[in-house]
Amino acid sequence: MTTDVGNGAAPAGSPDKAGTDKAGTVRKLDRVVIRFAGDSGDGMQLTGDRFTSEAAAFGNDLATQPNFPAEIRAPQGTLPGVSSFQLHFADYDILTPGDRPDVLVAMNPAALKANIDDLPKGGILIVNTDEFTKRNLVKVGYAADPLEDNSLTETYQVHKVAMATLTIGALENTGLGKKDAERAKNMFALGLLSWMYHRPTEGTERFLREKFAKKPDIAEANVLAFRAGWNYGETTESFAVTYEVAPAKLNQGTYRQITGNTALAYGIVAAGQQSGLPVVLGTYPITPASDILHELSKHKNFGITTLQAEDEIAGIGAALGASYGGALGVTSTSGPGVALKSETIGLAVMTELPLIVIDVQRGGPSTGLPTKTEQADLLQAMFGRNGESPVAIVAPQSPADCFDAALEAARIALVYRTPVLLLSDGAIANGSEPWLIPDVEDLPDLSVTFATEPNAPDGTFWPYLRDPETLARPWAVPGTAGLQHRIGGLEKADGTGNISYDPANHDHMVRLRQRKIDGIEVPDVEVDDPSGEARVLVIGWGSSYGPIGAAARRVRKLGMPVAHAHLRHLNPFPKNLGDVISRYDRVIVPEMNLGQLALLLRAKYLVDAISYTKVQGLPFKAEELQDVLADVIKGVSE
Amino acid sequence: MTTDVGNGAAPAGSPDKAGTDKAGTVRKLDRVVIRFAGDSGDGMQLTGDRFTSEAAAFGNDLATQPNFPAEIRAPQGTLPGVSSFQLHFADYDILTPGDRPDVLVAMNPAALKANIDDLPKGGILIVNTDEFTKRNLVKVGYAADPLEDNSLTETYQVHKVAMATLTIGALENTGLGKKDAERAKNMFALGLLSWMYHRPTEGTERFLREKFAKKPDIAEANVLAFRAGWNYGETTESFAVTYEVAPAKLNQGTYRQITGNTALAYGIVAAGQQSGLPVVLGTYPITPASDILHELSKHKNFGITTLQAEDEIAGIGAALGASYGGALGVTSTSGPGVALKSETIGLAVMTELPLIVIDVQRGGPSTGLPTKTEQADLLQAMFGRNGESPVAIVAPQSPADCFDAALEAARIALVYRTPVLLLSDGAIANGSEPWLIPDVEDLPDLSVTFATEPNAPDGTFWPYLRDPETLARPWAVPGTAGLQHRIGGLEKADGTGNISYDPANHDHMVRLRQRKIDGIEVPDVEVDDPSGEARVLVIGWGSSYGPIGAAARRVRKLGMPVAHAHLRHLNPFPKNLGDVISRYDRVIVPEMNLGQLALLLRAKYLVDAISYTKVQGLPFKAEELQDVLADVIKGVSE
Amino acid sequence: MTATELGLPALGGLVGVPTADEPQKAKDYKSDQEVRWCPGCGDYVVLNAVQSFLPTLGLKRENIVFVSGIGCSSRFPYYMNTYGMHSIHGRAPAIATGLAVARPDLSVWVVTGDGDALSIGGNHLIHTLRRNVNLKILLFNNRIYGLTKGQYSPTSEEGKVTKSTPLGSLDHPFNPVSLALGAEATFVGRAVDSDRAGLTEVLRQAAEHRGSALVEIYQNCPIFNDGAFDVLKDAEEASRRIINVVHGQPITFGGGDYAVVREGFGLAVAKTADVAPEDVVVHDAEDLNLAFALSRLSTQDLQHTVTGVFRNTARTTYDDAAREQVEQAKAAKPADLGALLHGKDTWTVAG
Amino acid sequence: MTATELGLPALGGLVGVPTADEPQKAKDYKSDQEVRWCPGCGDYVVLNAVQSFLPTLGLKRENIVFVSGIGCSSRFPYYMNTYGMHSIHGRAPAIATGLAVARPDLSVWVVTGDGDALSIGGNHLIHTLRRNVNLKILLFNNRIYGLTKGQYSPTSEEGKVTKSTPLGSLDHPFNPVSLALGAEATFVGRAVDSDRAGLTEVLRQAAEHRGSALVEIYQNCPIFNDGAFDVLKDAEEASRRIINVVHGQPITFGGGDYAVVREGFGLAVAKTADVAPEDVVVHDAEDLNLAFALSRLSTQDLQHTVTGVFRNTARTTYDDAAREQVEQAKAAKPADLGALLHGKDTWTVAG
Ligand SMILES: Cc1ncc(C[n+]2csc(CCOP(=O)(O)OP(=O)(O)O)c2C)c(N)n1
Ligand SMILES: Cc1ncc(C[n+]2csc(CCOP(=O)(O)OP(=O)(O)O)c2C)c(N)n1
Ligand code: SF4
Ligand code: SF4
Ligand SMILES: [Mg+2]
Ligand SMILES: [Mg+2]
Repeated sequence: MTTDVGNGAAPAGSPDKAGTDKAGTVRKLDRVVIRFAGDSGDGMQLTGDRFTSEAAAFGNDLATQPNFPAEIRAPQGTLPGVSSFQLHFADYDILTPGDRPDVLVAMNPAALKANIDDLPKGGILIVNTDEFTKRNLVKVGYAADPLEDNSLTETYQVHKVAMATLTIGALENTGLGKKDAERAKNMFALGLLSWMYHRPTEGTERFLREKFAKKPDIAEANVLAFRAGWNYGETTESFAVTYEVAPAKLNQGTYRQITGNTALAYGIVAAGQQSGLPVVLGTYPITPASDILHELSKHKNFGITTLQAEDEIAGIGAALGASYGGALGVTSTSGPGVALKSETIGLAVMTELPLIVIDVQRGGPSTGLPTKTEQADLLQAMFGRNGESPVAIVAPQSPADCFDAALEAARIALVYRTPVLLLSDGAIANGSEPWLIPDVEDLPDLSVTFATEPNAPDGTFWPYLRDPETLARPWAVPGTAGLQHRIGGLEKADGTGNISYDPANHDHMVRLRQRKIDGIEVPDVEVDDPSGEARVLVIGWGSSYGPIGAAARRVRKLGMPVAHAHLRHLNPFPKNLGDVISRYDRVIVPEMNLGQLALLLRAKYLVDAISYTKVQGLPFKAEELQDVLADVIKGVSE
Repeated sequence: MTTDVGNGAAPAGSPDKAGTDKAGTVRKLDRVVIRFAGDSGDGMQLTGDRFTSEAAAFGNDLATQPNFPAEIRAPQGTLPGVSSFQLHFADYDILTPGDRPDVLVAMNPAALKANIDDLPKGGILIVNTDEFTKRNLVKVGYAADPLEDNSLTETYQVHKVAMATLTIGALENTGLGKKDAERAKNMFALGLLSWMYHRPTEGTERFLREKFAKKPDIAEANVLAFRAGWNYGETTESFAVTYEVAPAKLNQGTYRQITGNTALAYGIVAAGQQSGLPVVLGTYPITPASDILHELSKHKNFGITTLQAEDEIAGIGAALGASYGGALGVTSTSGPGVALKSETIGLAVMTELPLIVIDVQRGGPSTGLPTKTEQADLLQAMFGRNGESPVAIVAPQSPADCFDAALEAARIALVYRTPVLLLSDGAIANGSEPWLIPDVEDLPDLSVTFATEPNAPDGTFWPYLRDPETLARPWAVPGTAGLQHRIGGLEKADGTGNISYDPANHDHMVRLRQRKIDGIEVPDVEVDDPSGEARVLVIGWGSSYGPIGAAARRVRKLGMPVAHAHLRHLNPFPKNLGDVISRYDRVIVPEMNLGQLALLLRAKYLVDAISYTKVQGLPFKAEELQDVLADVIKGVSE
Repeated sequence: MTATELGLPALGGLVGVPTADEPQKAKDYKSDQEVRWCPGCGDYVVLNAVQSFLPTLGLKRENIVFVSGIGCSSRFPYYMNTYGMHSIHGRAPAIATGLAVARPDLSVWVVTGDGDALSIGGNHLIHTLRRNVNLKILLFNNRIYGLTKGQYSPTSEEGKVTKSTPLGSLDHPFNPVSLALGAEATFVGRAVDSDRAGLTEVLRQAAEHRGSALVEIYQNCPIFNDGAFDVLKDAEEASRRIINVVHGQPITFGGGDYAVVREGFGLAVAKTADVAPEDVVVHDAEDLNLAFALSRLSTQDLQHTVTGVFRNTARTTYDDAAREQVEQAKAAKPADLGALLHGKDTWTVAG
Repeated sequence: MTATELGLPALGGLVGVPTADEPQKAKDYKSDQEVRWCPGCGDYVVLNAVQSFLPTLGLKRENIVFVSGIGCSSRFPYYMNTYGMHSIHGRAPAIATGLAVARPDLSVWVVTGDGDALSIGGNHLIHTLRRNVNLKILLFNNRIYGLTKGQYSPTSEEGKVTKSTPLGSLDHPFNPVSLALGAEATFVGRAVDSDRAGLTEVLRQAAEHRGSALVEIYQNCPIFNDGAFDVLKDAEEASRRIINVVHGQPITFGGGDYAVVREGFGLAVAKTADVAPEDVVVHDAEDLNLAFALSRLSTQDLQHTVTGVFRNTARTTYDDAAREQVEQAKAAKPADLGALLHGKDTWTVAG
């Protein structure tokens, strides 16, 4: 379970398992990272998805990372048009989609150029030679054909395959035109890779037949191409070695593959079911959050209404209005949308209504890098509103974890009658991993009680008379006789909820709202320190869980103990966090921003936390964090 | 100059100057605080303003604080309808409008009820008895007439004056109807107070004649009422003592009275003149910022365009568009408006254009307390945008200082091509004080140079090729031949400014934008520690300058040294701030929020700063801060 | 399936809202909060009219909600003994949309001002109208920003001198009725604050209409724009200026002395005596082009002011359609959470 | 003083913008940036049309600015060798307003999409139109959100199945022309991407118009809404559907076979042979009611689609008036900063 010692430079995964290594033989690997790269029209996402499904069905643990071009359809064959899909599968539990590919499949010169630098020395490179025309080479700035000189073969194990030609050949008798036939070349690539890694094939064939059920000839063509790829591997001599990655010893249960956005949407569906409330999603499309809307709009049968509003402000307004009416109001967006929603979040803070605000973070500032990932909205979530306007903040740590994080956000919103900012990001939104599907019976009970009776000493209803424990105010929904009341954005008198300009009341309410959020019950943070001897603590939050966890494993393997604490709750912090921090000589906080969590930790705990930051629109690599951690640990021991 | 030892409880100012104290005699005071309070229709603001002008003309130093009702016209005679004006005048330089009144003028029962708790024991209370009818008393919840029992006379020096009756009497022969005549009763009050404090009268008479130039009978009536008040003091026996407050020894020069919003507007006008640029204010009305729009709209002759847009987003959009065109773009708002503008501020960060964003802070969160003051938008200004989106932040410390702060904001915006957040607040926006009018010749030169030539090695124009010192990019305005370029919200390649999805470039640019802001040259913070022996440092920002400064004087008078540093620059901090902080045993940060500056200081300097906070919608009182500082100082010496 | 196919256009505006067991009085609708408008403010009369009108609907008070933005007029909800939200500037239609979608059993009213609805909130307003959300929107048009103490608004006349426009405003104003009609509104009416009967009639039709009903109410602000509508309040002037339209009736006014006739593609006013009876335009609230022409007959200077219901036409409401989609989805497929979580492609790891 | 009194309505749209010394070619307007729309995207044809059209204006290129929001269409400025800003979603009209007010010597163009202009940016659009800011607004209407990969937009047809509406959309769409007319637009035109001549003609009139000119361009998105306007591109279908209007000309189409006639307060289509020549409506771009009726003749299902210039009328522009106020103020009172700072009430403390 703790064998994730990557040495990215080793060809085709780390050969640290028994296995013969000669021509025609099978080599056993513990893990492999494959990257499919091609033009956005080449179907790389589908290809990757299918390989992933097969790996999952086979029982490997895995994690994936798609990489879309920023343009919808950049001109064919250009660098901006390259689309890729990376998957990491292993015989043990892994944490990331892998730093670098062991195998790169490049469908055209652009894909080669854009990805080759990531392939470590000795890695396997499979190229579709058909696209290496002069025109295509020029398009991406290759003066000469890189397949012609020795530059590549000296560094990598290069396999040149005329995939298009071979696919067209295989489909000759189907009656399909050349152009249509050629389109199936991604299935050829998939077949070849499936052969190389001893993957099962039935699933893919079934899938293709279902997908193209309405166009049986296309279905058949794809199946044929897939088989042709497989057979090409089997019959040609070029591939001397094939590889096996055994199933992982995962926890018992039923699994599925899931992306972060889907898991998050399911979490919202589950929150609706577990609370017994209808869900109203008021939202406006924005990358990389739109898929949450797309997914939820498919599940109206769960009492979910999805409202695509005229803008972000209307989206959150509708969600808040629905919450006022007794529904679970949810809004989803990315950073620029949060900026627009901030005034309404403030209104939700003042009216103390449940509300879930999903921010799938992307590269900023401004429009920034819309298709890339970042964690730079934490301080916006904390402070991005006028006045003292505290909200709860929750962050998922991996694609599958989005499900639990959404349920947790719903719990806090419903129990404490507060907006909750749920900070996902582009990496986990689009990334996927196996998910141990929970038993519905084990999901938390989120049922709520609406106010039905007057609650005040004078026999009237006071909308701001609080639960002494949670400090939540009663949720009295319109339609409840006798509880008519008015709420709004002006300061409220404690208890009655009437408008109050009283100075002392304002001070009291400002502190009360803060205390309510500070008092939210959140689980203690757990520290992962297998040896118990760590003197360095690494603290992370959100999607960096994978790379930090993997890096921690690596340095431990090298004999350097390190403790890892990962925060799901950014506001309030877990109660034990101060204690935890004080137990270590050094605290390091890696973030995909300029040190936002570090700032909060420094301010709150006066700890001289080291902030390690990278803001490249890309997840951390385990490798780089390994070095960073090792340096800090060495610094402490010296 | 350092005699501000208030003992709020002393009647009619502190009698610590020579002066006889017996019937019919004149007592010399060093300072007095008067509060006029009445119904919003009673003209209290005008009354206060006039007294202020006379005090100013007389040569006192002074500071004022109006207090408006939240409603436009709350029902007459009600508590929410009370309007008041407090002014503090002295024979030395003072820092605040005063904690509590020495004299309270109450024009009706509501004004009495709303203000009496602020009058210290022994204070002078002057009441207009005519309004103490049963109906009016009931309206504000007085069971019995407080003027009838002894409750007031036991505690205060009460003067009951039938001001309305006396005014009507005085105007009997003017032909004015009773209702119109009665309206002049505020001038009666002014006359009485002017007599009590030996104020000159000509100015007020001249003022009234000018103000009502078109209605000479009304002018005359007001003058008569004013004189009647004066004569009432002179001829009745009730006022045994009158008071004198000598002129203050202020710095040489010409002074005027000015409110913060006016000074800020003038600062913007001056910035336009000193930079030679047209100014475009794109804005949307909101309390308490609207007066900046009102003021600037009067000064189009300075090349100022004021554009009242459809909302805050359009307002800042227009300002940014104008900046792009080579004007000085300015937008003005309060906290909720900043929330709405945040996305566009992000665009300004990315496009690196000069922009001044004025936030006249008010009570929050949400609509909050719109007419009250607060300093709770600092963290919103710092962090209220998606992504890493640094901006400069500047704050004025007093009404008159708004002028300099606006010029400073303009300097930074123009030199560094960046949005600057200018954080004023309700207290200084509406408060006023004497302003030593600067010589226009001494104002800073803010002239800018637009790009006119290609700048890149390849002979083309690169809009993101920076000045190596300021890191500012060239400002190439449309209309400049040969410099056509495109900017926008997507990440830019360093130098060329072309869209770039390159990971390393993004990281580089994120840090570069941060470095540009961090590198802004700002003056070192000065520390006020007359004895040089302080071990405690109090750090403030914005409008708390007055009360903190006054409190510091007080504790020093009590023999306790304390150092005061007040920050004009909140981002970046002055370079010497860390050093300054490290010289003291204890740092205390009083703020009208829950500790926002304290959080930044703690995070940056890891100093265990004590955060003293009050969020009542009211400025600090020097008195309370005196106690707070004294406690901390004692704690350190123990 | 289109929204229209989802049906329901024949429903009344209040179907689904529970009715009260006992008759109600105006005072039942008065909350315990002190009314805090300036003396003489037109908002008082509108408040009274609404409080007198609502009992006639016979709905349960607790099933009525007033949602407002920010502005003097937006304080309205505080004074109603119903549910209410005084939200933020311009956003009431958005918030009310979410509420209306979530709760078919509520009668949801939006109260807004000319600044709130047409300046900052213009986009939400026009989208609400095109969606035809079942909301009644009372737009208090005093042609000024009252709460912020007197800046010009998007309905102020050109050249208006206000605090923010000492040299006169430059913007050409909106005609709220034209704007609403251009934005696909299914119901648009107008009334003058002082005309209780006219206002009540428009409110009645608005309440009965299923869908968005925009009611523009000319409202006097005695403090910052006093007398803006005085010419409509002087009986004699009003008779020459106010053109009250009633569906199916010939459009005459001034005690029948004047009539509205066609002129080109628009409308003009004529002496009834001078025109043939068949040339007098008969109002048809279903006819959008006529409604638009009527909206242009009303001029900003109040030379002529059309009141009554300009347009009243049936179209499926967004909220009905949205609920119908949910109901159909529920009927088509049970809400099996376990099945959803499992999806199609799972694998099992044995213990 | 009203804006109208400030004058200037007789100026052409480009007066004040410096003209080029040399004749220009389309390629002068092509920037060095690679065009990155999907193959076959309608945006290409519009780009080409604009690049071919602009040289005919003979303006200095550096005095032309393209401001856009966010969307596929909003990438337009990158491809123009002029000044440009690719701003944020929906806000281009606001930003362009500030620019136009500040700079009378620029020709400012806004490029926007149906989502950018009508969804998030709806409010800025209608306010820009009522103010009549001298901007040319090109609204690329593909009836879909392209950049975010295929959600329905405010112009999508009811019931549309998209990524965000798997059961069909529920919103009744805007008719952008009706909306603009209801918002007091002084110039509204429409063209189809593929019709270069028609588009160019509308652009020409828009450029000449002093004030806001909204040009709706039906644009095909082959990826997410392919063929949305195909019926207008098939020559035969088009002849039955496209009604191109020209000011002062009788409105006929289909090679003269069909004509537009009055029907009630609106318009209808008839066989030309069946109607008297004097019954054929003559287009008058000054007539708002006619323009509105024409906008309703165009139906969402493209049964009939009016193209050309619906409305073109003169009204003082906001930016001219704003500058005029500044100029008048300057002329009336020198900019004496010292005097301003001193004000009326000063006192002097001697040294
Ligand atoms: C975001 C925001 N911007 C501005 C304001 C200030 N504001 C409050 S009400 C108002 C306009 C009020 O005008 P209108 O809607 O016509 O209402 P009235 O007061 O005239 O009834 C403005 C600008 C605010 N409260 N919030
Ligand atoms: C504040 C904000 N919200 C949402 C988005 C995401 N977004 C970008 S473009 C777009 C809609 C594009 O549609 P349209 O304007 O029709 O342009 P098209 O791509 O079809 O040309 C959306 C929703 C964004 N960039 N910013
Ligand atoms: S300011 Fe005008 S609109 Fe507002 S309450 Fe007063 S009178 Fe009414
Ligand atoms: S998605 Fe559609 S609109 Fe966008 S570039 Fe592609 S074809 Fe054009
Ligand atoms: Mg108004
Ligand atoms: Mg579109």
